Amino acid sequence: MENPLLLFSLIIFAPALGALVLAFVPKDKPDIIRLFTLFVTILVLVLTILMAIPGQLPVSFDLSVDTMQGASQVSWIPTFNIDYFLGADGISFPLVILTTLVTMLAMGASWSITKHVKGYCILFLLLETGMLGVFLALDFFLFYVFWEVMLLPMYFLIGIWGGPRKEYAAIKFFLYTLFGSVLMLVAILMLYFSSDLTAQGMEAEQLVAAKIVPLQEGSTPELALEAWIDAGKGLAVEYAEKMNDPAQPIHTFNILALQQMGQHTDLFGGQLWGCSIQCWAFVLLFIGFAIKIPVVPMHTWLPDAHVEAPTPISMILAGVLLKMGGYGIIRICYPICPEAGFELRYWVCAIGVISMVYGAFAALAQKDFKRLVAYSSVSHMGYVVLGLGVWSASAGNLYNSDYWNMGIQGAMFQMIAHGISSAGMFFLVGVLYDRVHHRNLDEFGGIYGKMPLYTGLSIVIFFAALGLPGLCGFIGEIFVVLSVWKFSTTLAVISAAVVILTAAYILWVIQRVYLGAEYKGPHEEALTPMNLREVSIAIPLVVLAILFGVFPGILLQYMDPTIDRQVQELVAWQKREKPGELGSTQSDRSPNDTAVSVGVSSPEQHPDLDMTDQQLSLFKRSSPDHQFISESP
Amino acid sequence: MVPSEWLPRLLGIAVLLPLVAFVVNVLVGPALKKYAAYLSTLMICLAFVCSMTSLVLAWLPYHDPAPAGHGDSEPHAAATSMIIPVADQPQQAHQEIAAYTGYWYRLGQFGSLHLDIGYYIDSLAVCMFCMVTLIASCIHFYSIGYMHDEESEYTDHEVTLSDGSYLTRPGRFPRFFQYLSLFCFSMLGLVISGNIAMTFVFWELVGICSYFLIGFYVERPSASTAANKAFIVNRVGDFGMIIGLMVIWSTLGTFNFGDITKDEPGIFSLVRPAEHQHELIVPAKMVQEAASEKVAEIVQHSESLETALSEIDACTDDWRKEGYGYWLMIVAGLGIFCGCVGKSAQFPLQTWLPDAMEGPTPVSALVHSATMVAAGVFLVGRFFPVFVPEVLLVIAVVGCITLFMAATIAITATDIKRVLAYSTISQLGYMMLALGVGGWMAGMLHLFTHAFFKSLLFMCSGSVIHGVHTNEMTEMGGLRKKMPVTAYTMLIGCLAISGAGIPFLIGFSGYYSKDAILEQVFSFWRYQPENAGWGALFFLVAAGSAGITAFYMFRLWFMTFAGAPRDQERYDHAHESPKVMYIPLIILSIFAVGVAWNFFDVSLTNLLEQARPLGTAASVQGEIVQQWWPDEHLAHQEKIVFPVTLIAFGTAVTGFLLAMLFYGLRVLNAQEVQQQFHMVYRFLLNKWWFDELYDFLWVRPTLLISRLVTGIDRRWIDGLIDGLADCTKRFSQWGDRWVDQGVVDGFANLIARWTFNTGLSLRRVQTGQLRQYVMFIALGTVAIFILISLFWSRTLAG
Amino acid sequence: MSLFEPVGVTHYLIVGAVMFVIGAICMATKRNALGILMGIELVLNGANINFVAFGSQYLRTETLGLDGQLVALFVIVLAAAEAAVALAIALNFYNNHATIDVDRADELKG
Amino acid sequence: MLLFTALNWHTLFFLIFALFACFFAFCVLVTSNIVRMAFYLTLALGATAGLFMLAGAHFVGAMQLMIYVGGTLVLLVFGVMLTAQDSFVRMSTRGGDWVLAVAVGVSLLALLVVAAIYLPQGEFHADAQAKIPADVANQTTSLGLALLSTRPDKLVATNETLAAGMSGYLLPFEIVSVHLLVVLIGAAYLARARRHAPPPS
Repeated sequence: MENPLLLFSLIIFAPALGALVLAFVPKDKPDIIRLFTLFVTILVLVLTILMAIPGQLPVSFDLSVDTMQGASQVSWIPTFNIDYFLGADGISFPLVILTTLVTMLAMGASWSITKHVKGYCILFLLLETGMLGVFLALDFFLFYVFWEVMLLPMYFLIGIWGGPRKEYAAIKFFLYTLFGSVLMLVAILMLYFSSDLTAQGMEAEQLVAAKIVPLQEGSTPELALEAWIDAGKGLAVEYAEKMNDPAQPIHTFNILALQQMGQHTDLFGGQLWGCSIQCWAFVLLFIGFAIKIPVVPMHTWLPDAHVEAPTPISMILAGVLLKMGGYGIIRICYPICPEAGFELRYWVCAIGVISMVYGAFAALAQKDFKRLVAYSSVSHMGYVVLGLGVWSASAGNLYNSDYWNMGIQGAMFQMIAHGISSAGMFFLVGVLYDRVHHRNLDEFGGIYGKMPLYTGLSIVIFFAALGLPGLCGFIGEIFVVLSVWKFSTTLAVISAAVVILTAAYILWVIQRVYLGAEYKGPHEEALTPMNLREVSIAIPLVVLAILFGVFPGILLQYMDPTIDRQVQELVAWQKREKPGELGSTQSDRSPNDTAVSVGVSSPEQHPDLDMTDQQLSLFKRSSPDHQFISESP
Repeated sequence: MVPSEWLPRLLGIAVLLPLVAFVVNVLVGPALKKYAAYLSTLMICLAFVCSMTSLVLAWLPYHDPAPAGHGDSEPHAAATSMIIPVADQPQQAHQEIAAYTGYWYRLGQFGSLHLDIGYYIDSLAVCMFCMVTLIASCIHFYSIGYMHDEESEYTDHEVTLSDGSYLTRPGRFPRFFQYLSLFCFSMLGLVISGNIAMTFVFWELVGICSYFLIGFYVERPSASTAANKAFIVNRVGDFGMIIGLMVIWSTLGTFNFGDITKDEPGIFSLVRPAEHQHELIVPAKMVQEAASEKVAEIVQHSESLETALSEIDACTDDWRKEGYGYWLMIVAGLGIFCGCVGKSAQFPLQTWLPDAMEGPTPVSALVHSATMVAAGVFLVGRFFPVFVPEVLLVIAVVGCITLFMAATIAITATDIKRVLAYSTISQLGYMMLALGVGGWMAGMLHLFTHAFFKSLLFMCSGSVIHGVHTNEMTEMGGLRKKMPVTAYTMLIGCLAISGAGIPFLIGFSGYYSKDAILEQVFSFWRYQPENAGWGALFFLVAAGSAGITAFYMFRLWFMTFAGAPRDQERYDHAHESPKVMYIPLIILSIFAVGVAWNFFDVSLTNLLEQARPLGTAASVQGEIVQQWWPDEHLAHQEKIVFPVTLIAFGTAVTGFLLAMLFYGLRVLNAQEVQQQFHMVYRFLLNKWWFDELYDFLWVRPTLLISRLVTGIDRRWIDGLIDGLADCTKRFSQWGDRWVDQGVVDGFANLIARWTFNTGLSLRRVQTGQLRQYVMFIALGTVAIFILISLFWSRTLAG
Repeated sequence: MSLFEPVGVTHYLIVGAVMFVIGAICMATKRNALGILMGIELVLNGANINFVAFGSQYLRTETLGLDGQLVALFVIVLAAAEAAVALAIALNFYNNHATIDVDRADELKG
Repeated sequence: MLLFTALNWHTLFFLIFALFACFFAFCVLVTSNIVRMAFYLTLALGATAGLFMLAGAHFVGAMQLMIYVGGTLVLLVFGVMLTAQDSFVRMSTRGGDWVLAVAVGVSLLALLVVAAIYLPQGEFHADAQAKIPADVANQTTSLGLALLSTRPDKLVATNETLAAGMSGYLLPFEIVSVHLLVVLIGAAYLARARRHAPPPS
């Protein structure tokens, strides 16, 4: 286990192995199958958590390191320089833990699945493998492979174990995501074929940063590069012979290397149909990820998928899959295509804000409980996009990147928080649905009296989603919202207004479902209190919601260094490439201009201002106030 | 005890004790049954002890109260000092405000910025602690009595089930106290919070507590609706507050009130730097933010960032003179004030407070009169140094409108708690008005006095309701004999709120605070160099409303306790409340009488004076509005005090007499008046039709938009997607039919058929005749040779 | 050609060609299996003549050397073997069909 | 007499043997009696052996006589006798077949002859006959050596590229011998008598 690659591979493929084992378990023992699956998920969770605690494993996550940790690779398809390249940093690692946690809880919630348990569990484990792979892969090709691996089981899980309109929902989900991933593939190839490790600007430093050249302690990048070339293993040979020959590029899928190229070379600057390559790549990638997030108007797969999917799948869908979009944007879009990201920053933020408002409004009108929660997801993930997009560092504020840093931290936190709260919400909805088999909000009410514990837990989770201080939802939202003003006043005001709508729909749903005198729907007799399994699933979510709400530092300490570094790099790039360009806030500078006009024109409007100023100064000295009073009638 | 060490500890403990009670109650509350209540009560009492310790042992010994007359609002003191001591201003400039600030732990760190959970303790905070914990303790005791029927099965007579029976549910005694404890924790946290963000956090928490407490009777639709209304309306205010936070955060880069260290100054010292004699200026960062185009130009044209920085610093003053950033100051101030408007139920967000009376009466006493709603005023006071004159004017206007509107509505209300609710709104309006016209001390003082007498009034009304099981004053009357303690404590409350007192000599607590407010408004009017219209309006409204206040308070008292009972049956069942309920009444009534008195220079005013924000004791002049905010000391001259005291006294007496005539002696008939002014009456009875207006303006459009949005989703986006899918399907069917089956398959079949036929035809060649085969071989040889010789020979030769 | 000048490869080749063609026609006309065998022998002989001719030093300067003769030898040997096998087949055919007429052996026709 | 001395005996004998071979081969073709066919074939092959000798391949000629005339033909004659019932002794072919076969054959013949004539002629060794006796002496030896993988006739060539040619025919020799064994066994297997041969009708 000394080798991080082994550990990561174990984390990723342990579920797949579990699925393999399951294949040999007779299908007439559902409980054994479920328990085994749960065991596997718990195993993976424990592994990741041990990694999170320093010193537990030989390879543990180091809070002080801001670069990619345990990044190690073996060549996979040498012809195209495709590596089996894994690693984790402050951006991906929390999401990995979230994934394993939510998966474990979702498996706990899967006891209500009674149809084809074996197939379900196998697909479930494969899904986990895919998700973990997406978060840990550092090779673009590998990333794409895992992306698709994650997509397929989801399709079957919705399409087989779903509700009445499951086929429609599954196909819709599949097509949407596939559309996105096709665009992504196009972008990946564009980047790959315009990448070149030997290009001007890819110096030793960049190669080291891309983890291509191993850097020993106390050695300089240059020396490391020479040592690497002399060692002449793997890529080094090719590099050595093509090093001084611009005609022979070395293409790469290495995400870190692509980031370095995007920021230190002009490889992606080539024009294509009147727009730079990285502009195209950014747009394509962004659409791909935006569908996953999802943002308006590419969100309509979400409500259907959620409504039709079984409870545990909804948990995973909302808790983990949506995060992949945000992860992709922060890990791929911005570092690889900084220029496009800089040019399009206002669009990204606007999209985020639109999703926030749109989702909140839509949630307000829903009659179906799950659909409402789904739309709340749209609204909440809008915060993520907004936070990632606030490129507020500009010459106008001396490239002060702290607010952008705050926005990204808020977005990351929001992802985790939403992973907890939305998973919890879907689970709680599922608990209710398992009992009364309907989700019509108008037919609930009075649950408070029948299931007090359940109501208590639900209210905590729902308030976490509402963004109540002291619960996890608040931190992310407030960080994001506070960071926006520096970027754009208009967007800031709109995004702040969303808190009203959020409160409105959450409180309204609480009133309609939990409060009230009596239950109005069918199967009233089935409303029994939560059983132990359900409680033990809900409790961790509640505890985490409170813990992260009160001590966000626990979570932020993992992300902080990495996000700092990334933001610093991008701002450094901006200073190099876009010297003195103003932030995108010209478009809504108008209020300030009015302020200027007021400030400047006030003397003309009030010619007696200077006189009053005199009086003011007099009063400052406060000597002649009696004479003034004596003047006054 | 050294304040810098002990104040944070003691008050921190005081904050945490109720939280402990809350957690324990949440976890094992139902098991504890009534002991849960005792636990919460014990904790809040301990918190009160901590607060008093910190006041008496940690604060007073180290900060001797300011000398009487300095910022003292007592008229006899002010009357004696004919002239303002000239020495005040320089003293003001040099003195350091006594505040202890720091942080406990860090929420987030973003480059150079950070968000903390910290504390900012000055005499205001300490006094608030004592006030809150005292009232809360009283109300805890009171609630033990008031809520006792929640200890067992509870039958809710306001909820009828579908089968016509009343709802019967298990009692929620522990839960009530768990909410109370959570509220106390949040309220104390709000008071002690060291930065505006933390304030916002606890702001929301008290909001949610009030949500729970208003909706305590979850089975009542009215209750849950009122709870939602309260929270959502508060959110509207918070929306503004968030904007204010955004401005402050993104321009000043800090939320701290005070300077935690010298090199990271807090908001106060940023907007009122010591080198400017604590005069309000636009901070440099704000100016640069507003002038970011100019900054950008400089950065672009200067070769290095250092030179750019120096150049920017050079230009900042000019930009400030040009007015850059002033707008941001206004926005920040208004934003923060929006939050206060929501929380303190000021116009136009006042509609939630009356509905909030759905909660149990102790809640109304604690949350919706004394503490939470006062938090808005507290925040305005806390943030006072940041408000530019324009903002102050807005505050004054809002307060003025609110106090008048609420007072008028209170005249017609018949629900005893709603009368008190409107009077609360009105009194909060007074405080806002006072702050708006620059009377920091007046506002804060009224905050404290009002807290005591209003909670007293509410608890009395609760005791009445507990006795007669109704809120309607039209069904009460003559209860003085049945419940004397309640009656007379409530009388004290009424006197206090209507500011009764012997002019220039002594009075109830309300007498001092209300007169201080009126004096400040009056001086605001009198000292205006020109266009004194605002001042005049403010003063007339305030003075008139003081009379209205006296009128509706005594209307309430007479209708409830005096005269003959209107509902004999209820009267017969009426009974005095148990000790646990009326002893707190007595305690509170004592404070309602004497909280503003001066004992050997230790008076509330002197204590608060120590917390007066630096530089606010100076006259200021608006930049945009041509108004003039006189120094608060100017309000203590006889030429101000004398007329105001008389006016206030006169109006109060007028109100009292009117009430006496209408409801005490009943020589005048209120009904007649109602018929005479029925338009006005209905206007007031419907609360100025604010609910209807908002429903029309906001609620319906929102729901409409949401339905619209869903329609867009279903029809357009999904329609588009499904349409696309359908087109694709049709296309592929077409392609399948024509291209695949027609062309591709046809071609394949064609080849197959052709091959088959060829095979058939060749089949005949395979005769099995050996000799024939030989012939073929020979022929083939010949043919090949011929071919070779014909075609390939050239190339081979070549 | 005349009797007074030496023969060249061509003459041998012609002789070989004649025997080859006669053998081929023989195979093509005889109905008797053994006749066909004899045709084969003739064909092989024709081929052998060519080999030998190319192999001899008397006829051309550039020769195959010993290779010609060696290949001829191999051909002879293999011809013998082939004859044995073919004869065995023929006898088998005769045993099974009681005839030696190849025209009757057309079970494998398409 | 001058004509007699100038006569090229080599050519003369060539003509004789060639005519013999062609004539008897033709007889094989035209006769329809299987037994005569065998006889004519013997003569034709014998004549061919003579041609071999004339070409200087004495050993091959000898082999021709011994294996063909002495072996193969005996075998054929056995076959003839085994199957020689009068119904099969003379089997006539239809005229059509004849026409076809001859046409094809003639065309093939023309082809081959043309090819043979166009073949480039090497110049004639003046002393060819002179070398013959010396040749005859060691020819057999060199053949034997060649079969045992040495090429005495190529030892003179020092060119490396010919080294491949230097190696003889040991391997083919072995293969052929094995092949012969297989053939013998196979022949024996195929030809073992079966009792159920129907009586000739």
